[in-house]
Amino acid sequence: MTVPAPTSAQRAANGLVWGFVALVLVFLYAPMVPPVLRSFAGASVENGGLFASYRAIFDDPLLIGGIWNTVMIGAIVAVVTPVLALAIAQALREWQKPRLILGLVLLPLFVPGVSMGVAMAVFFKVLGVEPSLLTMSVVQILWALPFATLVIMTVMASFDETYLEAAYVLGSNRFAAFWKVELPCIRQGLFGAAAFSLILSFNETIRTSIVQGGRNTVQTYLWSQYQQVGLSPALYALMTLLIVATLALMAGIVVVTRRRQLP
Amino acid sequence: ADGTVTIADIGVGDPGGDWTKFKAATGKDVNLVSIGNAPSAVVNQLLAGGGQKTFDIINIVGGMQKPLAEADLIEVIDTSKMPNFAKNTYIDTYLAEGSPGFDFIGYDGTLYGVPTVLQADSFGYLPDKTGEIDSYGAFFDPKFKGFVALEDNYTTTGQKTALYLKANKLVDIEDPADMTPEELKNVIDFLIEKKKEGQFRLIWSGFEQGVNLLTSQEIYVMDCWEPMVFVARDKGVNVEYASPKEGYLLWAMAAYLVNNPDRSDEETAAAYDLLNFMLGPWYGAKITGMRGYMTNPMAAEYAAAHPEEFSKEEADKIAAIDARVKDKFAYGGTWQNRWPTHVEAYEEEWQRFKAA
Amino acid sequence: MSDPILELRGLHKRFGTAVPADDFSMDVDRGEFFTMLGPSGSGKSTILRMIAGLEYPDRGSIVINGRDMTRVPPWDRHLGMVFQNYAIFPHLNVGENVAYGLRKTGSSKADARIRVEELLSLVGLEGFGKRNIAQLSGGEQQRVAIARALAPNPSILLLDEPLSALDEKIRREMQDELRNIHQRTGTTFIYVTHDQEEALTMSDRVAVLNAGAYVQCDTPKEIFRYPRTPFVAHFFRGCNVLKAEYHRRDGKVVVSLAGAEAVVDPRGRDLSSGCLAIRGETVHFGPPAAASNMALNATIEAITYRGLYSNYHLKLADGQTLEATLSQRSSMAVGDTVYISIHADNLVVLEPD
Amino acid sequence: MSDPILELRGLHKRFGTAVPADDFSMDVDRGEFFTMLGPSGSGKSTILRMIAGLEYPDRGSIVINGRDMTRVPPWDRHLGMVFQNYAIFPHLNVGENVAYGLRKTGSSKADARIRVEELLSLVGLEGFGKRNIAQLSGGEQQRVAIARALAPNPSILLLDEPLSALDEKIRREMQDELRNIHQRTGTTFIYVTHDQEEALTMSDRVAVLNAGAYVQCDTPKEIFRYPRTPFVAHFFRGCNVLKAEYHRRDGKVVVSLAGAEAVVDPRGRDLSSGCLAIRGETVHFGPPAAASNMALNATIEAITYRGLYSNYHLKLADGQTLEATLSQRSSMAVGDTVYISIHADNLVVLEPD
Amino acid sequence: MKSIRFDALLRVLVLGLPLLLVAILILGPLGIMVAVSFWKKTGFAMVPDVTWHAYATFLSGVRIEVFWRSLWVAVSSTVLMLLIAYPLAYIVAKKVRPTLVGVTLFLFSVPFLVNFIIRTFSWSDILGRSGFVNSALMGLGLTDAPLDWLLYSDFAVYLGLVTAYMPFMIFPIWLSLSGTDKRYEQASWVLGEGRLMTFWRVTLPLSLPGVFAAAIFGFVGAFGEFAVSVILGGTGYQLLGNSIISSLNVINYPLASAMSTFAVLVMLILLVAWFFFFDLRLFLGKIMGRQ
Ligand SMILES: Nc1ncnc2c1ncn2[C@@H]1O[C@H](COP(=O)(O)OP(=O)(O)OP(=O)(O)O)[C@@H](O)[C@H]1O
Ligand SMILES: Nc1ncnc2c1ncn2[C@@H]1O[C@H](COP(=O)(O)OP(=O)(O)OP(=O)(O)O)[C@@H](O)[C@H]1O
Ligand SMILES: NCCCCNCCCN
Ligand SMILES: [Mg+2]
Ligand SMILES: [Mg+2]
Repeated sequence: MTVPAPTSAQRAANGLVWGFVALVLVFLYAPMVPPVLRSFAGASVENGGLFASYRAIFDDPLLIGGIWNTVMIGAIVAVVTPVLALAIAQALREWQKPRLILGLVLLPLFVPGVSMGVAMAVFFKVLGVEPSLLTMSVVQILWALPFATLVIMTVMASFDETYLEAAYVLGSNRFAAFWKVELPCIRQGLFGAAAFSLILSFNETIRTSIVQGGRNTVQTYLWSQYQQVGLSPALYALMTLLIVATLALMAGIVVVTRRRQLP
Repeated sequence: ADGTVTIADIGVGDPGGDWTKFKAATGKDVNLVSIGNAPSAVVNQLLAGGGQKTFDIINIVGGMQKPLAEADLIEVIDTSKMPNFAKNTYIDTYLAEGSPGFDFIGYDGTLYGVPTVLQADSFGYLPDKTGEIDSYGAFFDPKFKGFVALEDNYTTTGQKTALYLKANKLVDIEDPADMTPEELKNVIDFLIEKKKEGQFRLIWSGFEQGVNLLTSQEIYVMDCWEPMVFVARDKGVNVEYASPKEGYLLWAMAAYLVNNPDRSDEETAAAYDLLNFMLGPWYGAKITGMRGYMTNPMAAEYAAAHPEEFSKEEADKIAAIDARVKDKFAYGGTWQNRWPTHVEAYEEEWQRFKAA
Repeated sequence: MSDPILELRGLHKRFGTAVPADDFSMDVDRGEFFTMLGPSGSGKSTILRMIAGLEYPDRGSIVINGRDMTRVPPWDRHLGMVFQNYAIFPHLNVGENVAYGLRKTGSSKADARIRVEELLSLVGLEGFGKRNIAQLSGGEQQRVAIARALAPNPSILLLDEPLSALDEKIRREMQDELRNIHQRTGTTFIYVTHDQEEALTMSDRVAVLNAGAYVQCDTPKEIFRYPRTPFVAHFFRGCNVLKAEYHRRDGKVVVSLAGAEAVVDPRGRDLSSGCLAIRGETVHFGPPAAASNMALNATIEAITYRGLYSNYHLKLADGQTLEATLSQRSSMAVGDTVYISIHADNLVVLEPD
Repeated sequence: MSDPILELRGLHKRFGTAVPADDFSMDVDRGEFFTMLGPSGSGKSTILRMIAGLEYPDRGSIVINGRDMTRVPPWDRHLGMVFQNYAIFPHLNVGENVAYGLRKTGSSKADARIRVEELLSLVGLEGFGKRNIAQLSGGEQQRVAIARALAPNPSILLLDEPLSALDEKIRREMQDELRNIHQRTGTTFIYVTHDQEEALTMSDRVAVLNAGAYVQCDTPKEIFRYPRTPFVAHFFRGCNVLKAEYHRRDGKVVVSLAGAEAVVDPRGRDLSSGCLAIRGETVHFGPPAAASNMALNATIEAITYRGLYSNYHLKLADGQTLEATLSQRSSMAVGDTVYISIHADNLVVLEPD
Repeated sequence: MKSIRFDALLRVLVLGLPLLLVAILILGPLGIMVAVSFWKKTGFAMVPDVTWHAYATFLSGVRIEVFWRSLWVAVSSTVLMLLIAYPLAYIVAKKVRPTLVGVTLFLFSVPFLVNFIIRTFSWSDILGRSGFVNSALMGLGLTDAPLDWLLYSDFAVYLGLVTAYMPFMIFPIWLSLSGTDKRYEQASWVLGEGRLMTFWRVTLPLSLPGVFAAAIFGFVGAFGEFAVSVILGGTGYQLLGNSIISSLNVINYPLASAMSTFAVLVMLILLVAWFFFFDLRLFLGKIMGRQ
């Protein structure tokens, strides 16, 4: 519907709307500011210059190890979770048991984090699986799975199965039809699920710490440091890098889409 | 395994990731895993989380032998495999069998832990705001209402409160380190009453938070660990660590040998090598310098004698810390009891305090 | 000539309480344009989908080109299908859509490109290859769907109400186009529609379905002029179903309606329904041209103007209403009493439903 | 009688390059059944939406009941609207849907209940009040949409292709129903369709739209018999548009087609198009009944069977094709040469598009 | 040529195996948890048993209060988060240019890349007595003394919860708002209902599936939270997560399990209510095939 020329009341309402969005963003981004400041503050700066804390990231082998593990687990979780979620959503469609399957997948959300961690750990012990990157990943995948599944389902909710039938009749078997037709159509949902999974992985501490075995993640390391010896400026520097890199990436995306729109 | 000794540690035992000296001496690598110090974190890791198979050593605040040994999670220590053990005179001085300090490394007359850190805790305060303070009574002094923080820990805060109440004869307490459920209830009732009066700004947990509370001057009196005071001073805040007339709360960290039936003799030998290394002078000096706790008698001496490894400044700091902790031990106090007889009542009562 | 390319034998299919195919048997000849007509829910789509392999029958068999295909998955049947909503792949452009089925035929890239061009020109979309699907009008989308289905040279093309979403003008154009394509390619067409005119205009044979079974299957002319039951008769616009009585007299069948009588050809049909069908346009205003015609008096109750023709609602002596269709103008008016006659050949005996 | 309930004055609307309303003016009388007919994209829906207030015109004004409503939001216009896909609220049951608009009218709960029952019985859905929307057939949904729109007693009811999703049988039933409702309620109906038969059968007046403007606006009979331009003529099935020449002779207009001539009534129209419209059903086979008729020889090129009637494709002497419609059977066959005549009144002069 | 049976078998394997795997991975630990809740704790050992002891401890002590408080905090913060997330999702769905929608949604999730503990802890620098906000307020002369309730208070806990979980809720609400047909709103307008009533009677009810998914996201976050309460809660803010951790500190696995089992049960009841009151079809759309 075309909006007629805005009246002053409407202009005020618009201002209110965008003011609200801005306010929420301020609240969400405000906690980013102290870490950034801390990454540039402290004694080491006098010794090593403005970016001393950033260099210190590389001097801390525990942190470097943690970063590596975090990235590995993040990658595994971001790849495996959407795939599993996709299989589950497909199974739900195939077998038309939405309540049962959805209920099952949502269950891990309802178990308090520590308890899920302990229960998973005991379960692994019963199965004879030793703690490793694998156990950490599994725990995080189960945590991210409900989110990923809900996201994928919302996208699949608007994918018409007739497209698959058309592909079958044109000679594609189930796999080919899925690969060549459905997958390209629900790509967005998979990306969304992957993003959700990655974010959840990056924020998971308590479940992971119980099955971490001989490895740290940035989160478990940071939580332990926070409790016992304090956070090093290198950790604040790392967080600052993450924000800056992501915002830059996002700005890049905006510019690229803008440019693609122009012609 | 595979030539690497894995040690789970609460962060205090990490010499900045530098294990070159150990590697040079033994050819083994060290894999350090950061874990929490809360019993839940420790026990979950070992009991449920498969840590028994992963970790060779677990270095945490001592006093956990009872639950760990009874659940067969740790092994008896064979001191003969660690030449440095005998050289550590602090053990005999402060942690000898039969003395209350032994409860931090042994259980039922058996040695389970290697002491890695020793310390005596009281509380910190901002003299500019409060003037000189020499009693735990400051926690409950109406003058500081709303500017007091306690630690979220029933075996420290609970015990310090008990010390105060007993010393001032406010509550009948036989042993502040091991209270009966009735005594405990009285202590907690007292805390709850104070809490309701708005005496406490917060119950803190975590080193980072503690330091922040001091540097931001959010609170004036804080039940805390001495290294927090060091860090706050480094940041230019005038903080004192009190010498309370009721005495200090003494404690030690212990490195336990994790009971792993699958571990080979060779691996066990490597683990002992690491324990021995952690009893050694370089490691002790490093940890004292970095973390602010007393370690072993050779640390200060070693730092002073090795200017290529420790600057004069660092060596002085290490010596000062060592001397101060010894002073505090000399003044004395009570030993913290991490696993009191009625530990479940402690937990339940503490829940009551926090939920009140 | 009986060279069936498709034989359906006793197909049975149930979904819960719905039985969209109930012992359904049917042969379709090679090259035929075969149409299924029927009300909503009568099972047309289900039968088409069973032929395509998108549903499997509970019982019965499907033989294509002499081979039993009952349990063969759709991708191995080599049929073409045009879906009601086209189902053109939204992530591919026009050319890629048309080429989709060619991969399986093993054609080279160059061959495929030529074939796509050929098909696009067949459906009148030369040069549309690179177009995005979103840029097409409904009629264009439909043609893409047909080109895509024809590309792998299927022996049978299944079309499920392909024109129902189009407006009348494009629809008529597309009907012509489809007939053209049918003739040019020689492909067998199995067509589903609910539009009777479409069915009659385009088909070689029409089957009228009801509740999972066909009621009548005949040439368009036959089925239109001689519906077998009231159900079929009601299905075609302009057909009156009247209560009448049948007698046998001198070995002949005589029908009496509103006091008038005529000898009819029962076409071997069961007379028990007591129903007679008369198409509106066969009603002749004026005296009977021959004695064998049925002649009646009637009153004009209403005249509805329908553009191409007008409908005269005639009240008969027994109170029944007969709707007569007249495309020419006339001076008759509501209230007039008219004399009408119907040729005996247009008095159609109906069997019970 | 000129009591316009709705006046559209110079409406103009553009979306990017599309101009769905281009200086559009139109009056609709109180109680009228007014229909807009036109090809896809001609702006029918946009004009309806502007009347409803769902779009605002770039220029021009909309006067409803004598009040300028151009910039009034939809909720203050007191119109009813039936959307193409019904847009029945899926979270409400049938009764709640119908009652939706009654809150604003301030009716009490009891009154509302009575009104809902009344409307449901008006649309033939007594007792459906508690039904879930998902349990309704297409035709039932459509009736709910109408009942909902009528509930607050709107002075104007807008209907955007309300029947296009229905199959032919239900559709015809619904057409009757709509006409009934129109007569019983006296509400002004503004109706959009692309079905010419629907437009002709139901309306008091029909406007044929092209590219945001109407080409002709007349009674159904008038527009059907005397289309103004080739565009309108092509829009109605069965209308032939032929090249012809016009001369003036003795103050009269004479048209000549394939060598034959006749005096025609130009109806005040511009003769420059050189186009003549002849409806197929007005072609009379046989000698002219009057001298003023146009008489021609022609060859039957093809006969298409269309059920209700057959189309005879007649080739004229000048090579043009004329399609004649005949509903009665005849013995003529392809290849026959026939003598045809057309009454002068059925020779329609067309203006240029 | 592949037989139909082979195809069906393959399908069962490809779709069934992941589902089976997930089912085992979820139900296995959960089963253990439920079983342990009935065990007996004797000293440091736990003995398989069928006793309600842990439940009795839980239900008769201070912990059940903590549970209800947790539930209350979770419910109230979920409502609060919905009140923020819904308008945001609405704005993204209706007011943001389509090409910028992706970026806008992303903007709300960037903060999640920063560690949760650091993010939460940051509030003490901002809201403390000498923090940024109090300095600003006093600098501007709006207050004479620092506002104590900004930190270590209910306010701080809710703020922490909202910033931690609210952004997760925008996405599902946005999905369901952007998926509803505009014609429903237009139909309501034409029926005489203005923007506000149309929102209330049409837009809101139709977006409830997304709201419920969002509510689940926010609710489970707040309900299971342990760090926000510890870092920002002040004098011992106890949520269920804290209470469970605390029970593990004395190695009381049966008690921890009993609390968790109880929590799962309560949540399942809520889930069943969702399934019961809301047509899943509205949420699952074409996944449910033809009607
Ligand atoms: N997958 C299915 N699940 C349940 N019922 C079904 C399914 N497919 C079809 N039906 C039911 O079977 C019956 C026949 O459906 P079908 O689609 O074959 O009818 P149709 O003749 O094509 O109707 P239309 O003209 O409306 O397309 C209907 O009652 C329908 O509801
Ligand atoms: N919101 C819009 N944005 C852009 N273009 C539009 C919009 N609405 C309509 N149009 C364009 O305006 C023209 C007229 O559209 P409109 O929907 O009024 O046509 P219509 O006559 O109703 O057609 P149909 O019979 O297909 O419904 C079309 O070209 C259409 O693409
Ligand atoms: N600074 C890290 C070590 C742990 C703190 N100890 C607390 C007091 C004694 N339990
Ligand atoms: Mg169908
Ligand atoms: Mg339209």
